Amino acid sequence: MPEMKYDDYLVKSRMPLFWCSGCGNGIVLGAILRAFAKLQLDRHNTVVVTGIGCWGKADDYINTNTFHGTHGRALGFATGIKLANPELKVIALMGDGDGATIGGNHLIHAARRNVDITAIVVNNFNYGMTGGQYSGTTLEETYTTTSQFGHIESAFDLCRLVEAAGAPYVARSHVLNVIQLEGFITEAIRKKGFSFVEALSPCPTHYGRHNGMKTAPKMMQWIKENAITLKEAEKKPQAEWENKFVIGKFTDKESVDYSTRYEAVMALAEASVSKGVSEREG
Amino acid sequence: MPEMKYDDYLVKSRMPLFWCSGCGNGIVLGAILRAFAKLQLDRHNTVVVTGIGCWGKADDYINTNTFHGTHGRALGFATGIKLANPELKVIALMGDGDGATIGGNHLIHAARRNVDITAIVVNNFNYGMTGGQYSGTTLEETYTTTSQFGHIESAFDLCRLVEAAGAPYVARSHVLNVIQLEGFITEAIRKKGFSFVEALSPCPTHYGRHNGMKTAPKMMQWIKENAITLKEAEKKPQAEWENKFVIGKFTDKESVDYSTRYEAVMALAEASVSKGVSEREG
Amino acid sequence: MNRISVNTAWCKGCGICAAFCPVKVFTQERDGTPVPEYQERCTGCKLCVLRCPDFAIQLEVSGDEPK
Amino acid sequence: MNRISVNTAWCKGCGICAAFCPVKVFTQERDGTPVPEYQERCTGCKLCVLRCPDFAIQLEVSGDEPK
Amino acid sequence: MNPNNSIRFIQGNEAIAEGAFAAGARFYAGYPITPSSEIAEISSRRLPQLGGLYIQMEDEIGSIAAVIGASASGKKSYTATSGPGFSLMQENLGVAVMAEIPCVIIDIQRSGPSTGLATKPAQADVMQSRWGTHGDHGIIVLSPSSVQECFDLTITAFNFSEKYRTPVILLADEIVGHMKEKMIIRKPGTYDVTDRKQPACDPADYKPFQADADGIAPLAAYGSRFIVRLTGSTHDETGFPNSKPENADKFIRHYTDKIENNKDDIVMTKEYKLEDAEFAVITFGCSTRSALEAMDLARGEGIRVGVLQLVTIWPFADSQVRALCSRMKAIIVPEMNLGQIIREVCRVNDSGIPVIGVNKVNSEAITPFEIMEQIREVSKCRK
Amino acid sequence: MNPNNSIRFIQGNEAIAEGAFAAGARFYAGYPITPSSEIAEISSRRLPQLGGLYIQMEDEIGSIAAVIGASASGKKSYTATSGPGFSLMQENLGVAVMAEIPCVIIDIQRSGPSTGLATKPAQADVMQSRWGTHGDHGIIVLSPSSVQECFDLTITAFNFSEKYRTPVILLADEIVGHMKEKMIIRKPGTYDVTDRKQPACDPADYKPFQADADGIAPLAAYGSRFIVRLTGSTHDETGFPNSKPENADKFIRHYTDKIENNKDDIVMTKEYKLEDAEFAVITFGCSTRSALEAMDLARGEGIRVGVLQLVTIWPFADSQVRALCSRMKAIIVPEMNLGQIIREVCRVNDSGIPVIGVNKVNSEAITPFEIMEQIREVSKCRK
Amino acid sequence: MKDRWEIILSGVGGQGLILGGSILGEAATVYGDAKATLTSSYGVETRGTFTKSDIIISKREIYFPEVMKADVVLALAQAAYDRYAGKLDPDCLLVFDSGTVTAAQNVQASQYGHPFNRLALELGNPAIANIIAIGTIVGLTQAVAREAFYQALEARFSEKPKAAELNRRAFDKGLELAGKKE
Amino acid sequence: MKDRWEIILSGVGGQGLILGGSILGEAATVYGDAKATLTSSYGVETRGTFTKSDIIISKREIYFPEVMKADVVLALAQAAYDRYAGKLDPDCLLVFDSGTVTAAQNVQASQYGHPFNRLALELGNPAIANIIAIGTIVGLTQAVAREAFYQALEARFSEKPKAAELNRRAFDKGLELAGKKE
Ligand SMILES: Cc1ncc(C[n+]2csc(CCOP(=O)(O)OP(=O)(O)O)c2C)c(N)n1
Ligand SMILES: Cc1ncc(C[n+]2csc(CCOP(=O)(O)OP(=O)(O)O)c2C)c(N)n1
Ligand code: SF4
Ligand code: SF4
Ligand code: SF4
Ligand code: SF4
Ligand code: SF4
Ligand code: SF4
Ligand SMILES: [Mg+2]
Ligand SMILES: [Mg+2]
Repeated sequence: MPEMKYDDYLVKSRMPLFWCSGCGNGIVLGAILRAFAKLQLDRHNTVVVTGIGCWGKADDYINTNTFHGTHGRALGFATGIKLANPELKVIALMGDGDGATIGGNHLIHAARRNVDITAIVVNNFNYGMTGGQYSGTTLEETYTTTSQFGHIESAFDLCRLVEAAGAPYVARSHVLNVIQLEGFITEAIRKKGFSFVEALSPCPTHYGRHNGMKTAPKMMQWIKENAITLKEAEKKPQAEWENKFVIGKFTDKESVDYSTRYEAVMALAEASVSKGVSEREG
Repeated sequence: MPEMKYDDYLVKSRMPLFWCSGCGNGIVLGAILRAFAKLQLDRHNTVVVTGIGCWGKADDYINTNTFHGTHGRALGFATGIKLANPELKVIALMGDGDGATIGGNHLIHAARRNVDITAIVVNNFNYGMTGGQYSGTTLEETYTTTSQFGHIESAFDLCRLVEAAGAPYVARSHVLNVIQLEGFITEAIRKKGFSFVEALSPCPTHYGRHNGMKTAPKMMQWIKENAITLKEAEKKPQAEWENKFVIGKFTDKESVDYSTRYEAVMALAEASVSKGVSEREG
Repeated sequence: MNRISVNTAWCKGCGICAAFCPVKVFTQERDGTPVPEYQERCTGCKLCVLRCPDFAIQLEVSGDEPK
Repeated sequence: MNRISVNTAWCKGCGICAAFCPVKVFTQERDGTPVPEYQERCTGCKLCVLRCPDFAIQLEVSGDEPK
Repeated sequence: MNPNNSIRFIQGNEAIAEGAFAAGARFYAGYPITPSSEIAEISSRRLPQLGGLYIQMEDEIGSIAAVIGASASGKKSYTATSGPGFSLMQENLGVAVMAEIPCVIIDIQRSGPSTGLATKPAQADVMQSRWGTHGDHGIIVLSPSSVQECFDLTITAFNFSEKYRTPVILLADEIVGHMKEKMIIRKPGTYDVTDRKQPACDPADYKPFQADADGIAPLAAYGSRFIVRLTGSTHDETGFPNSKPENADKFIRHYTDKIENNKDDIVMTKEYKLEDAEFAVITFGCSTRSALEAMDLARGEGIRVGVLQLVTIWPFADSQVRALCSRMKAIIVPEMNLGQIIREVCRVNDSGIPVIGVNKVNSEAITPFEIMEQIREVSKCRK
Repeated sequence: MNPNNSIRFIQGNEAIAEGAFAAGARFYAGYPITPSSEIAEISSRRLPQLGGLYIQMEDEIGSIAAVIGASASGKKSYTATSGPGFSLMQENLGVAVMAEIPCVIIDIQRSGPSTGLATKPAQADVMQSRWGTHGDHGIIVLSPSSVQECFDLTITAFNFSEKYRTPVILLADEIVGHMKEKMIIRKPGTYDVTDRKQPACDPADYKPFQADADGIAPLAAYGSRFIVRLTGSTHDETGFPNSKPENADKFIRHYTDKIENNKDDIVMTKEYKLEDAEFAVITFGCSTRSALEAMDLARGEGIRVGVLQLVTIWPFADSQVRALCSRMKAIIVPEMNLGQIIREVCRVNDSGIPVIGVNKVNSEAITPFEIMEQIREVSKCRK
Repeated sequence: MKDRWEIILSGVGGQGLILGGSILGEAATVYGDAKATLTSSYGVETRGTFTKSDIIISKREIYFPEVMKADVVLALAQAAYDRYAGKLDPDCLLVFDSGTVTAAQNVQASQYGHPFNRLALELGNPAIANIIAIGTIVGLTQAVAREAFYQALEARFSEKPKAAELNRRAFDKGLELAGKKE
Repeated sequence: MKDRWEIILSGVGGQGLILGGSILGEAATVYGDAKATLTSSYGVETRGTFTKSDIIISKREIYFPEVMKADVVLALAQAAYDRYAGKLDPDCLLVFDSGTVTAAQNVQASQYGHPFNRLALELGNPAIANIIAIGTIVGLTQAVAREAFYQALEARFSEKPKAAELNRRAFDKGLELAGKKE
């Protein structure tokens, strides 16, 4: 295979991107494609699975195999894709609404099962595609088209949640830190087992506009100013960072992935065949 | 109102209970009814919402208001019930399949939103009602009717998950520790905000039978032997308890519940009326 | 002496009361039905009552009001 | 000197490149299109390339192979 | 204040929200989806102003669950969605049927199946709205063709829902939902508002599924003097489970019968120039507008065409359509789908007259000309 | 070894699982539900023995998603459920339609709606199986009436699914699913197994939705030499989104046409004693057994009755039923629901003969006597 | 010989009636040349409560798989006996557990009461009462050939020779009882 | 006077055409005594790409809400102009932005080109090009009464007097242009 450069994975014929001016999605897309190039992924053995949302349209620009299913269900499809052919590299791209609001259950169960999938959630704090309503990661007291008097719910700390669900690799960065982000994504794809990367990203069109940050640079600046590294956070009392975006790698542990464990099942099952199948009562 | 004794909440006409001999559900039911009596809940202002499963049939024996909906959705119904009338005490009873497998997303989102509901999950490590298949809390390497070669998935640590999702009250006990369990349930119901109690409980008919514990006492003994208190666990290195059932109260913190927060929305909304409604573009 | 009675219409003979009574008050019949054979040992701890999954045990602690 | 070129067919004038260039190489036109006005300052850090959400910036670092 | 303040130029979606407020709805739980999201957004602003509650749930399953729960707590409740979300709601729609809980579900149809074309119109959820949830049941489905009907039929939807203790579906489409049009926001008092029947009995005697002579059981709210047991499992009058065959038979039939037996009240149609017509167009929703335009075009050419608009889609207007078939030379059924309502027309077409569909699924409205073409065709054959 | 080893006395559910294995299915994702769980349990034991994979997902939504995904990776895949789970699968069923991904969904019908009576039979998901997901689409639904048909039709379901690149539903019921009966496990080689068409073109030219002359596009698997783009959004041949009206029109029609145009192949019926019959019973699934017994009873009384069993329920056997109506004096349609198939019979009954339903929803099987009663009734009137 | 037998096996949950019916069905179909169907009333609420299976064995095609007119009823519990005893025709055989069931007076069917449960205990395992009873039914009806039943038992317990032997003895015991009207 | 006007407002996303159409509709219905409908082509893919609204103003009932035969077409961008210019009847008015659109030769419709965008900038805000253009359309057609349009503007910007004033000036500017064929 000739060496792949990052833009060899890009569907140039569909450029310019569909996303709004300043939308962070393109930055995350770039980071992913560079990670693909770094890992020299074979397009034929790679499947990008997306949900529905602005970020969910990322597959339109990636020329590997793709699956674009329903809102919230990317990890369901991805699980089938991966387990039916464990040789595949499967990357699921989901929005915060997609991956963590409607799709929250698939997220925690995929993490628990440790299926070898890389989940990349672009958290832009709202439903971009449908016009900027609040999602499970919308911050308290901020404004969206459906929290016009200020949002009263707490936002998920997605990394903490996915970690608690059992994922062996969990990291968070933001699009301004694009080099770090690319690094996390590369590690995550390399990781055998369920890996999760959250990318904080601007949606200037909706979340930004409703919260006094009409431009992408403003919203990126805001993310940066409210971020703290995991290392720094660990040194300080919780009260000083609990309302900040903690940036860093939360987990990176060893854990045998689902497909590998299933090999044991197959071995035992095969052994049982010779013993004969005893009928069970329904 | 005359003083209510625990069995004043019991639907005696439907006894004996539908559950199998030795099923732990009855013990949890008793603990709940005693907690009701301790708190002298008004039957008319109390709504018990159940899912579908063996434990989901608990409402058949409780003479408060009840709602018995669909598998996994108890917290969805409960959220509507509570928010439409914040005066109600709403208690959701769910199995591990019901509340944490199919219903996992509603669980974490209800916890995040901090709706004032008490969720009591009876974790018997499998789907009792449908004949003992594995659930999201089935332990690795154990046997069920659908993991006949040994289960290869990790089980959720439900308390850790719900805590990570933001719940202000989280506790776990087991049916042998019935007094502690009753105490947690009482505290949880009293708590304003989302409270979560997990009760580890035997399903001798299925999980027990498939794992060499045909009788309830055996399975209860097994739970006990594999349990460690939170206090003890905190003193020891993680490796020593991470495969044990940690028993205790994980969280009990202050956090304003959803209905109270919504009052602020209503106040702002009312104020905005006087200013006139400006039309928005669709 | 505390008086223990078992509602056999509700009891399912699971053996929990017998297995976990701290002072082994119960024996069991063939079908599991508990018999408070050694009632005199009973400390009145009520654990059997609380743990019976079928609301089948009544305990009258001597001196107590019947509950 | 490093050579910066902007693909105006892809650029949407978001201003990210300009706002975050560490050495303020860019000015912007009225519609946001970036102009590498002070190309001579460019350190070749490539952050603008990496952060451009629209794959619109090409950078030729002097001495480097064109990428 | 503007003296004309009750005249508005607004979107169908906005009129639906206004209709809900006017009907007394005070609880919305939903999950945004194009092309229905405006209903959510308006509700999120207006409900708290009215003392009501807006909540976005984690998905459509939770949304309809919360709507059902809130209704059980006594609040008139609703949600709005489109195809993908409507599909997700199907299981819990069955709970509302089985536990007989009033609520209104608004489906703003878009081009599908699956994710399809989110911003484009269709009328392809007609059969789904009747049969989407498993098991036997009856359901009421109303379909507006104008912004005014969006307002009026939303009120009617709540009224039917409360009157018959049943979920009601307002089946609109992207065209009607997003179109702006002149309409009148009716003032309170100028339209009927129905509230669910409350029990009159002693609380000790209350059975939440014990029907009165009219076939409908009073529904007390949680928190009232009555103890209310509600369930989606097969139950008897008390709300306790009951698996006796005669009980299952009674209740399963009841869910259909309470609607079928009240067709006189529920089935609404509008007739246009049918008196002297030789050909009829049977239509509903946005296609009504194309049909009416085509009717005028045809009459301009001397072809006597009339239009029957199915305002109520389900239960189907069997007798009205059957009677119409017996009077017409041919019937044309335009639909933005591949033929759903036409199946029903054929079912009751005892007269064997030609029934011709004009089916368009390219995500664009059926034009009056397309209907006109068919009218010309049949009028030629039949002359 | 027992020489009769291919004769078994097993449950319908077990036969379905065996049929899946025989058809080459090697991936099951599901969520247990009565009365289908035996299919899951048997699959969990047998699939790993066959080198396949069994997984329980967190719900039915994830289950059908995983099934679709696995099929895209080239494995024949299936799931089994019942009403509540089938309702939850509706949204993603649309993905399988839209992305044209073969898979088999087994619905073992139980008494509903909603949670209903989990262990009791019904035949009330007939219309749902056709119309449950939003938007226009075609679908193939087969319904077994015996344990042997459970096995045989499961193989056929996979074959149709692969041949037409479409989801196929096996609509059984609790009676057939749980009944044990004598049946033959056919040996490999004695039945046809269809595998999806693979592209023959250069990988650079492959378009996953480019149909061949037969109307079906070859489907390469992920991981093959071909790049495969699959989507539930409106797309063109390449799998990229395309919102042009003519494209939407083309593909939406395609999903229905590829099934309607192949009705000759897909629609299967069985005829019993129809040659000399004056009255016909049209039936499907478990009710077929009651109908056949009633047929014999009736013939014992000298009434010439025949039976038409709809093996394929959808697409509906329009022409067969229409022709039958034109030959009979009356038709009887027994169903364990309040009248679903009968609507279709009426739709194509151009002859205007009486069509009478025998509808039972008390969760018990329709007895032969109940059908017999109606036969006697119509034979009286018509004599 | 009748060429169609409609048999009801009734009792309470846990008595192994479905298992017994299955073996009977296997004997008839896999090891005999008859057709057979077995249907059972399942119910979430049948744990320890009334349960029944209908087994039909016939030389001809079996359409409706539920018993329309019973030829044999087995009642292993009082609740089961009470449900059927009064409704049976004179040509029906009513086989019941005489140890746990109190027989009624005006029953038209021919009654065959044996203490199946006690006999099972005597044979060493209370769980084989079902097989003894089925042995009796087979003895009375010849609905399946003995040899076929032995084969079915053997196949089912192929990995558990002890259980096979026990069940075989139970079946023989039942055959022996057949004819002995108590 | 015509009693029915079918108007297409076209351009690219973000030009405020729906807003303009809405105000026109309000003027016709809330502040006039006509009927009106407004439909717009929405699309996920229309960010910054072609977009159009159909507005119909009529004294009679309006059934089909899409333009069947355009009386007026506004084209604020080249893509929009190109889509329509060739297809219009001679009695149609084609109003376009002469600053950004290059007019075609063989167009049958009466063309009215004005540099709306530039004029808007001159008035101080590029976002009001839509209102100037609509002013021109109103001036050319009298489809709604000026007074009604003023009222509609006022109501819409009731809380923003500055914006109201600006929009009013834009509208007046448009009226003024009407008739001046460039
Ligand atoms: C079942 C279903 N519900 C709702 C929608 C509508 N919908 C499409 S995208 C989206 C939200 C997108 O938000 P997010 O996932 O955060 O992605 P973003 O657009 O912000 O990148 C919604 C609600 C849908 N397509 N399907
Ligand atoms: C949508 C749906 N899927 C599946 C089922 C079948 N079902 C009923 S209860 C149950 C599992 C019960 O397990 P759990 O919640 O742990 O409760 P338990 O019976 O163990 O108390 C399942 C899968 C259902 N009723 N609805
Ligand atoms: S709406 Fe927000 S998330 Fe969507 S493309 Fe625009 S900026 Fe990005
Ligand atoms: S199956 Fe398990 S959970 Fe269900 S009642 Fe029996 S013991 Fe309890
Ligand atoms: S614990 Fe209760 S049910 Fe169990 S044996 Fe004792 S009394 Fe009986
Ligand atoms: S009260 Fe305590 S000591 Fe007495 S029998 Fe019960 S468990 Fe034993
Ligand atoms: S970051 Fe990219 S898109 Fe944005 S202004 Fe710069 S070159 Fe243009
Ligand atoms: S490479 Fe770095 S220094 Fe040069 S223009 Fe880009 S951001 Fe500025
Ligand atoms: Mg988002
Ligand atoms: Mg459980």
